[in-house]
Order: sequence, then C-alpha cells, then structure tokens
Amino acid sequence: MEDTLRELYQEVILDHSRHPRHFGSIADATHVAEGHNPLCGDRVKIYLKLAPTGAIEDIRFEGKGCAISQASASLMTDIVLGRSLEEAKQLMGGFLHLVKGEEVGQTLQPEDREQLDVMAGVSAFPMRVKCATLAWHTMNSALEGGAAVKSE
Amino acid sequence: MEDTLRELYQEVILDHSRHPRHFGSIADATHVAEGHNPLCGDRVKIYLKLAPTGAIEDIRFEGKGCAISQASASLMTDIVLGRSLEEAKQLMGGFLHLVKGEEVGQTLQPEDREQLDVMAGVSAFPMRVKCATLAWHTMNSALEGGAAVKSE
Amino acid sequence: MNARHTQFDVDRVRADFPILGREVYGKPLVYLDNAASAQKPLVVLERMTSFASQEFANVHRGVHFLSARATDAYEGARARVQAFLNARDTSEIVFTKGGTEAINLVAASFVAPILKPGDEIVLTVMEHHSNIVPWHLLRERHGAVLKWVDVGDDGSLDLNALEAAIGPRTRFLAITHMSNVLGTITPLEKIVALAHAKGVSVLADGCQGAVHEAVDVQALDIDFYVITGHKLYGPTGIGALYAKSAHLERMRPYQGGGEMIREVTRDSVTYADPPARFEAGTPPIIEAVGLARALEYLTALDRAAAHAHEQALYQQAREAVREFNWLRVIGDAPQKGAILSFECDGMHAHDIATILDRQGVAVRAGHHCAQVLMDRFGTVSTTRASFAFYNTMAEVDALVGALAKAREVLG
Amino acid sequence: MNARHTQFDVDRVRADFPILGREVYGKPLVYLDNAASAQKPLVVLERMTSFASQEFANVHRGVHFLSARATDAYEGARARVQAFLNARDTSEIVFTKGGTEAINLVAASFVAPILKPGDEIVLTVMEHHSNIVPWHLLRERHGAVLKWVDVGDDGSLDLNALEAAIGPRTRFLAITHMSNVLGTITPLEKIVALAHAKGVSVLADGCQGAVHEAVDVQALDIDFYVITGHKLYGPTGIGALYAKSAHLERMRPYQGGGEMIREVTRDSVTYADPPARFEAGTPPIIEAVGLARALEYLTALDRAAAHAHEQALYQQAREAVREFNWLRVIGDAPQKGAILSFECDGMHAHDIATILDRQGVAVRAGHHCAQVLMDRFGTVSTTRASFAFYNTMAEVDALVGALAKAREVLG
Ligand SMILES: Cc1ncc(COP(=O)(O)O)c(C=O)c1O
Ligand SMILES: Cc1ncc(COP(=O)(O)O)c(C=O)c1O
Repeated sequence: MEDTLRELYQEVILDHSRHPRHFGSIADATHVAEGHNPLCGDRVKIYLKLAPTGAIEDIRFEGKGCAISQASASLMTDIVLGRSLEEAKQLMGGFLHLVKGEEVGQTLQPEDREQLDVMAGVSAFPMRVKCATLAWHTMNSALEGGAAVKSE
Repeated sequence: MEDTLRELYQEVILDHSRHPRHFGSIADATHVAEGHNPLCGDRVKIYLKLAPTGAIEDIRFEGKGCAISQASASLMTDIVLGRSLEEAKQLMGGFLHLVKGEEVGQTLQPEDREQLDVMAGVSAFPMRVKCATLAWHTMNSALEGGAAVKSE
Repeated sequence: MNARHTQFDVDRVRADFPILGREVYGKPLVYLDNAASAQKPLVVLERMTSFASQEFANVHRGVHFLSARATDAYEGARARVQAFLNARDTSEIVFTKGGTEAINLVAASFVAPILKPGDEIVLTVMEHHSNIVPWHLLRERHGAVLKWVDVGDDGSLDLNALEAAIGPRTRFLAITHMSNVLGTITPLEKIVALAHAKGVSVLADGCQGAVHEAVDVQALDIDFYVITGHKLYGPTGIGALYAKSAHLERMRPYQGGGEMIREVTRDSVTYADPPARFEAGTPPIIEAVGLARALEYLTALDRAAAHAHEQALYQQAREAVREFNWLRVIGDAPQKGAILSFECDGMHAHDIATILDRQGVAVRAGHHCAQVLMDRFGTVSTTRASFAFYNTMAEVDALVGALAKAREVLG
Repeated sequence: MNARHTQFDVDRVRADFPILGREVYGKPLVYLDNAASAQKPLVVLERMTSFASQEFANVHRGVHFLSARATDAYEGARARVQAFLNARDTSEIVFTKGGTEAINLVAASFVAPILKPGDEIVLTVMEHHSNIVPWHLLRERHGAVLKWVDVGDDGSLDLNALEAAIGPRTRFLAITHMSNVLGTITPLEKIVALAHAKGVSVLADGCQGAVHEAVDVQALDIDFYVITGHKLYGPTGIGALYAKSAHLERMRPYQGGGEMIREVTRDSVTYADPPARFEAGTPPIIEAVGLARALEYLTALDRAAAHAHEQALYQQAREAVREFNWLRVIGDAPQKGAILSFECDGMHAHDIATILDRQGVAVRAGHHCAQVLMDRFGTVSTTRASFAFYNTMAEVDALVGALAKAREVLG
C-alpha cells in the first residue's frame, strides 16, 4: 500500500469521519448554509451560532459524504469553535493553503497547524481537494449570509 | 488547358448557355415546377403544356445559372419537345446515366444519344452533376405535379 | 483450455489501443471506466490525422477537389452510421455533437411542438440526466408532466408499470437501451410495440446500448435512436440521431445557421430537407470521419465473441465480489451489459475510487448522471466498474484485489 | 529586397501544414478557401492524437488519474481561449460545437427570454446565415422584428444607419466582426459604445474576425463574442462563446443533460453555475485540446507579420485583377481582411471555380451563406478567394493566371 494513501487515510481522519464531532443541527442558529460537491454528490449543512461579541458560540454540521469531507467538517467544527470571525477566516485561508500543497507560512498558528496537519495528505490528491474544502467554503458562505454553495 | 475542361465547356455547351433555346414562360402551361440547386443557388422554372394525347406540346424554361445548368435546360427543352410522357422519362433516365458516367446501354436511342453526348463531359466533374440534372429533375417534378424541388 | 479464456483474442485487440499499455503511478493502467468514455483504437486517430492533413476542406457547396473529397468522406460516414443501425436511408441519420444534443433535438423539434400543458412524457427512473433534463426543460417551459416508470430491486424494467404509465395524455416515451449504472438492457422491441399500440412515439437512448448490442432500427420499428461517438471507440464531439423519415420531414429546425436553409431573405427563411435541416453550421467533419472509422473497426471484430468476452469479464467480477459481504451490487437484471455498480458498507464511493486509482484501477464514483436512480436505491453514489472488449481477466483480478485493499485501508 | 517579399517566413510555416504540399490533378494545390475552413498545422493533429492515445478519459466527476489529466487539459483549453480573447475569467468561456451553436445559444438563452412580440433585433446585411437564421427563428417563434443595416457599395458598414436602426424597441444587436464575403472589418469598439449608450447588448460574430484581428473582449466591452475552431487552424466540432459573467449568470440553460445540473429529482431540477450550465453532455474534449494547441501555434507566430503578409497577398491579388475589365470586385472597404470576392461578366461563379480547380486553385463559389448580402449586390453568387498566412505570392500569381484561363475557356 502506498504511503500517500496511508497518509491520506490516517487513523485520525478515519476516526473523525466515523465519529464526527459536533454532528447535528442548532435550533437557534444565527447562520446556516448548505454546501454541495457536484463531483460526488456530497452535501454538508453548517449551523452557526454567533455570540453578540462575534465569537462562534456553537457550530454543528449535518450531511453525508466521503471520509475526507466528513473528517474535514468534523475537524473544522472542532477548531473554529470559540474563535472570532476573523480567526475563523484566517484558519480557512491557512487550511486552503495546506490542502492545496501551498506555502502555509504565517497563516496558521503553530498549534492550529499541528491540529490541521492530518489533512495535509490531501494535497497529493488534487481531485480530492474539493472534498476537503467543502465544509470550510460552506461555513464561509454561512458567515457571509449566502445560501447554497458548491465547493470550488 | 486540360482536355476534360475543353470537353466540359465545348462550343455547343457555351452556345446553348449563351443563347438558350425555349427560354421564357408559357401562359397556359398545364404543368409548372421550380427547381433549386442549393450548391450554387441556381434556379430553374419549367413550364410544360401537354397535349390531350399526352405529348409535350410546348416546353419553356426560365432561370439563372451556370453554363452547365443553362445548357442542360436548353438541350432538354430541345430534345423533349413533341415527345410523349414516357419518352421524356426514358430520356431523363438515359441522360442521368450519361452525366453520371454510367452505362447508357439501350436507355437512349442512337440519335438522342448523339444529341445529348455534348453533356457527357460532366461525368468527369462529379461536383457538377447536380447542375446538369437540375432541369431534368424539375421537369420530372412538374410532370408528377410536384412543387419546388432541389436537385439531387 | 483454461475456463477463464474466451474465444476472443484480447491481446491482439489491446495492441490497437496504445493507452492500454501505459502506466499510472508506476502501475499498469487498468481502465474500467468505459461506460463514461471508451478508449480509441489508433486506426481511428490515424484516420482523423490523415484526413485532416491530406483531404480536408469544408463540406458541401464546394466545387473544388478537396471539398468534394471531404464531402464524400462526410457523407460516407453518414452511410456508415446508417449501415451500423440498419436505417432505411442515409437521410434518416442526423449528425450531432453527441448523444445529449440528439435527445435535445428531438425534445425541441419533435415533442415540444405537439405538447399541450398537462401532456405527459414517460421516462424510467434509470435514465441518464441527458435523457431526463431535456424533458424537465419541457416541463419547465411547456407544462409537460413527467411520468416515471420504476425498476425492480434487481434493476430490471417493470414492463407492466411501463404499460400502465402510458395513458391518454402520453405524448412520448424516452427510454434507455442500456442503463449506464445498472447495466440493464431494456426489451426495446416489446416496448416499442406497446407504445405504438397506444399511438406513442419512442426514443431510445442508445449511448450505452449501441456499444454492446447489435441494433436494427427497422426491426425495432423505433422512432428515434441516439448514439454517441466517444463511447463507441470514436472521437468526442460527434454523435448521431436516427429518426424515421416521416418524423424528420415534419420536424421544425433545431439550430439555425449555414447549410440548413433553402433560402434566406430579410423577411423570410425556408429550410432544407432532412438531414441538412438539422445540421446547422459547419458539422464535426473530422469527427464524423473518425466515427466512421471506429464503426468500421468495431464491425470488423467478431462482435459476438467480443460480447461474450465482455460478459465473461463481468461474470468473473460479479462472482468475485460475492465474497465481500460488505459490498452490495446494484443492478442484477437477467439481461444486462458488462457494468458492475456497487456500494460498500461504511466506505464512500469516492474514497474507494481514490484507493483503486492509486493501484492503477480507473473506475467511476458518484451519481453517474443518474440522481433519480440513486434516489430509487436510497443512495447518493456508487462505485462503477465498466468493461470493454479490450479488458482482460487479469484486470478483473486487479479490480478485485484493489477492492480488498480499499477495505483494508478504510474498513 | 524584392518588393514582393514580406518579413514573414512563409516557407517555414508552410512546412507545418502537410496538406499544402500535396497535388490535385497533378498540379500543386493552391488552397484559397481559407474563409470556409483553414488547414491545420501538424502539431494540432499530433497533440490530439497524443492526448487521445495517452491521456484520454471523460472529464469532470472522475477521481482517477486519466480523468484528472483530461479535466486539466480540457480546463486548460478554456484558459487558453480566455487568454486569446482576454476575457476576465475562465468561467466566461463556454465551449460549443462551433460558431453557429454559440449564436443559437445566445439567441435561445439570452435574447428569447427578454423578447416581447414586436421587439427588434438589429443585424447587418452582410451577416453569415449563422448570424441570421437564429434570429429568424426568434422572428418565427417569438414575434421578433429584424431590422437590417445596409453596407455601402464598397461594402463598408454604414455607422449612421446602424445608429439610426437602434430604436426604443431594439433588444439586441448581432453583427459580424469581419464579413466572410466582403472582408469588411467592423469597428466593434465604436459599435458597442453606440449600442450600450442605448442600453442594447451586442454579440459579435468573430468566426472570421478572430482569425485575422487581435481581440480583446474587455477593451471592446462587448457582451458576447463568438469563435469557431476550424477557421482558427483548429479542429472541427469545437467553438467557443465569450459572454460577460453577469449575462451568463442570469441566462437560462440551453441544452439539458449531464454536467449542467446541480441536482435532478423526478419533479425538479436545479442548474450548475456557468460555464457548466451551458455545456450539457460530454463536451468535445479532444477538440478543445486541439483548439488550444492551435491557439498556441497562432500566438507563437509573429501575428503582426502574419497579418501584414496576408494583407500583401490580398493587395497583390486586388491589383492584378484590376486588369480584368470583365471582373468586378465586391467588397472594397478601407478596413478589410484578406478576402477577394468577385463577379465576372457572362461567367458564372460555379464555372469559374471548376476551371480554377482543375488548375489546382481551390476557391469557393456560391452565396457563401450570405444570401441577404447577395441580394444587396444584385447577384446570387460570387467567386471568393480567401487568404491565410501560409499562402504565397506565387499562389496569388497562380490564381490570377487561372482566372485568365477561365476567361479563355468561357469568355
Ligand atoms: C462570418 C461567419 N459566421 C459564422 C460562421 C459559422 O461558423 P461554423 O460553421 O463554424 O459554425 C462562419 C463560417 O461558416 C462565418 O464565416
Ligand atoms: C445512457 C447514457 N445516455 C446519454 C449519455 C450522454 O452522452 P454524451 O455525454 O456523449 O452526450 C450517456 C453518457 O454520458 C449515457 O451513458
């Protein structure tokens, strides 16, 4: 078995995809958006509750999808919970660099980098980058008040 | 200059095309049809007057076109005038063989063959066969009561 | 003789397809995505190159040598398609850019003009989007009602349901000849008889069917039959519509442009006879020539042996995956072509395809442009291996082995 | 230096086009039918063959290696077209099967939905049927009124007449960038400004224009611009529509099928974003790759020098035929591309073309899909010699000599 495959489907990823954190909906969500990956038909719905301070007070997701998209959504909800809007956007930028195999540089704090690094293997699978970014794009769309998005 | 060209554009043909016989219309025509060669935009309109006996009492044509189509129409009106319907159809069959370079055999009487032979050069120019047959197809369509035809 | 050998000399045909010899990720390519698009024999590509580099000009209306040559080649391609489908006349063959366009043409030029709001179009749930969305457009724009015929759990067509679906308001039946997901082959002859008995015209989407089955449109008495070049081992950018003369004669034009007119003035336009009426603009000339060469190649094969070989490949794969109790095959109809679609417990089709890909095995994962069918089977995607006559038993083994590894990684 | 030499190394480029070296009837081919379709450099055919024989699979939705490769190649071709036209974004480029389809798409998906009976579409009398008949279809089916802008006796566009033709009921202006008969080049920048000032969107038919002129759709601020592959030294079966994003976003689908949807159910369908929304079915993948290679080839030429060479060929021919007092040139606009159309006293275009053909000289004779223009000039057909950068001064001489012989035979 190839190393790149093992790196893509490492235990952490499979665990996140099988036991996603923050799975479900939020009854009193302030922001909601639905995302769709036309490549494989995967969908994700992101619920956000912003505190008056602008911090992400709660975040949940629903949806079905491949291991990569599920794990990515699960990881994302984990990491952005409690962050401010700017921090969430910053994290998204860094994450996009990471999975596209681009220079991450200062866009991610070391501890965030460490947590997200399990997704770095995706960069060896260009056709799967969309799976990894779907949840993030959908969260972004929710925050910007958009409706359904498809992953780019 | 190539022989095939000289054979196609021999004096008789050019003469017919410049001074077409039976050019014009027939006020009391019994059969009329219009033909169209989509290849070059040429048109021909054939007027026929059949006698009660079924013989072609008068035939005329109008239209603009290339030397081949004009000469062919002129020659046709010359040769079918006074013939019976069957003879006209028989002549058409023979003429089609002639210009397509097929075996003419018994389909043309020797004297008819001689008269039509000036058109035999067309067979070396497959793209121009339609020009040569337009008038004949149109006459046929007129006799069969058809409307506008295009040359096949 | 080894039971796994068939009469078909697969090594010999493989040599005709250069791409089959290539590697991906350092592993031999195992191309099992034939239902999406087939590979092309070198003779097809060579013919296109020789035509384009020695005989090319625009067709029709040209007097000069090359134009005559190109016109002959283009019209010769039409005659080749006519023969392939056993149409009565070449004028019954309209070249299109693909199967999708052919179906859109029929929807727009045959069905739309006869449609009143509330009129029904009958489809099956196993249609490809290309045989669904053109009818949805008629629903959106002309008030058509779509009636759906179900398939059984094994993926076979329910003929009784089909008959029941055709009612007094039914204006058209559009049905696949072979499902691109289930492999199901539909009994077109029966279906046509059944529809005609109720005065309904039938279009068969033969994009898959014509690849695997011999087609005789006259024997079927079918009204419209659609093929696409790239699945028939020919080029992209070309397809064809067979339609009965009587239909074409009264159909209104589809696209407007050069070649499809008789006369144009400022205030009026009259149209050419079929098939020209439906071929606006410069046609895919080089592609038609390529398609003709592909059909010639295909016809020169022992098609019965090729078909038996494909079936043997499929059976081999079907048997092998019975051992995977975590795998569920979708599509087990008695009459089916060499397509194996399946779902796996806890493993997403996309992940499976990625893992297979890294082992050189190219399969398709997703909804296969058949979301209505996915809904029917309660899923959003399947993994699909589709076989061509140039695949081998060793490739089936590679597929099965790669699936076991996917289980290892993801399971 | 001989005055008849240009800076352009024509011998070198001729070597790129195998067909130019061939003979017809034992005479060297003199191919002057470039406006109908251009010949293709070998690199284009080689690229298509190498792509189809080593990198091919269906695009999009595919996870596997070849599908990714093919998708990259196909989307790379889109980027190449974007760069060629200087569009802002790749999503503004829609691949079609040719120029004709692109115009039909705009007519059906942009213009038809905004049209009320009696609304006007402005055209010029020098349009190709492909930019006339789609609008006639809107006349027949939606009650559009066609308004015609005349050209002067020299074939140049009457800008005042154009401005006057755009009235309060005008909904669209469709105009050629370069006439395929007269050679006239239209001042698109002025035309667009003039139309936009009255709130009217503009489509330019660039099937000829893009071959000879550099195009910058952003600088032109044009709404729609159409190209076709086979005239751009690329394959048949491919063309492209440039459209402003804002337009594409709100345009309804054209054909229905795979790839252009977001979601399909039994009762509903939602559509993909542009450009996918307008590319139903398997696209002309191999052809797009070929077109990209052709544009690359073209861009690598010194286009200014190539253009000057074409103009020199044209001028040479134009001057030479002045000596034939039996020949009347149609189209003498100050801004014109390298197309020479003419009529001859007492000699039909068709007969001339046949005689030229036997001398190896390929020209086109007929109405050139421009019957409205033929009417304007009181004729039904012209003979047309159209030049490409690979033509030579010696070929111009061959044309002129062949014309003199035609006179001898027919005169
Ligand atoms: C000016 C013009 N417009 C449109 C077209 C149509 O292009 P196509 O036939 O490639 O669709 C042509 C060529 O045929 C043309 O010369
Ligand atoms: C059953 C079926 N119908 C229609 C199509 C559409 O054909 P194309 O994409 O070549 O237009 C396909 C393939 O994509 C198919 O499998």
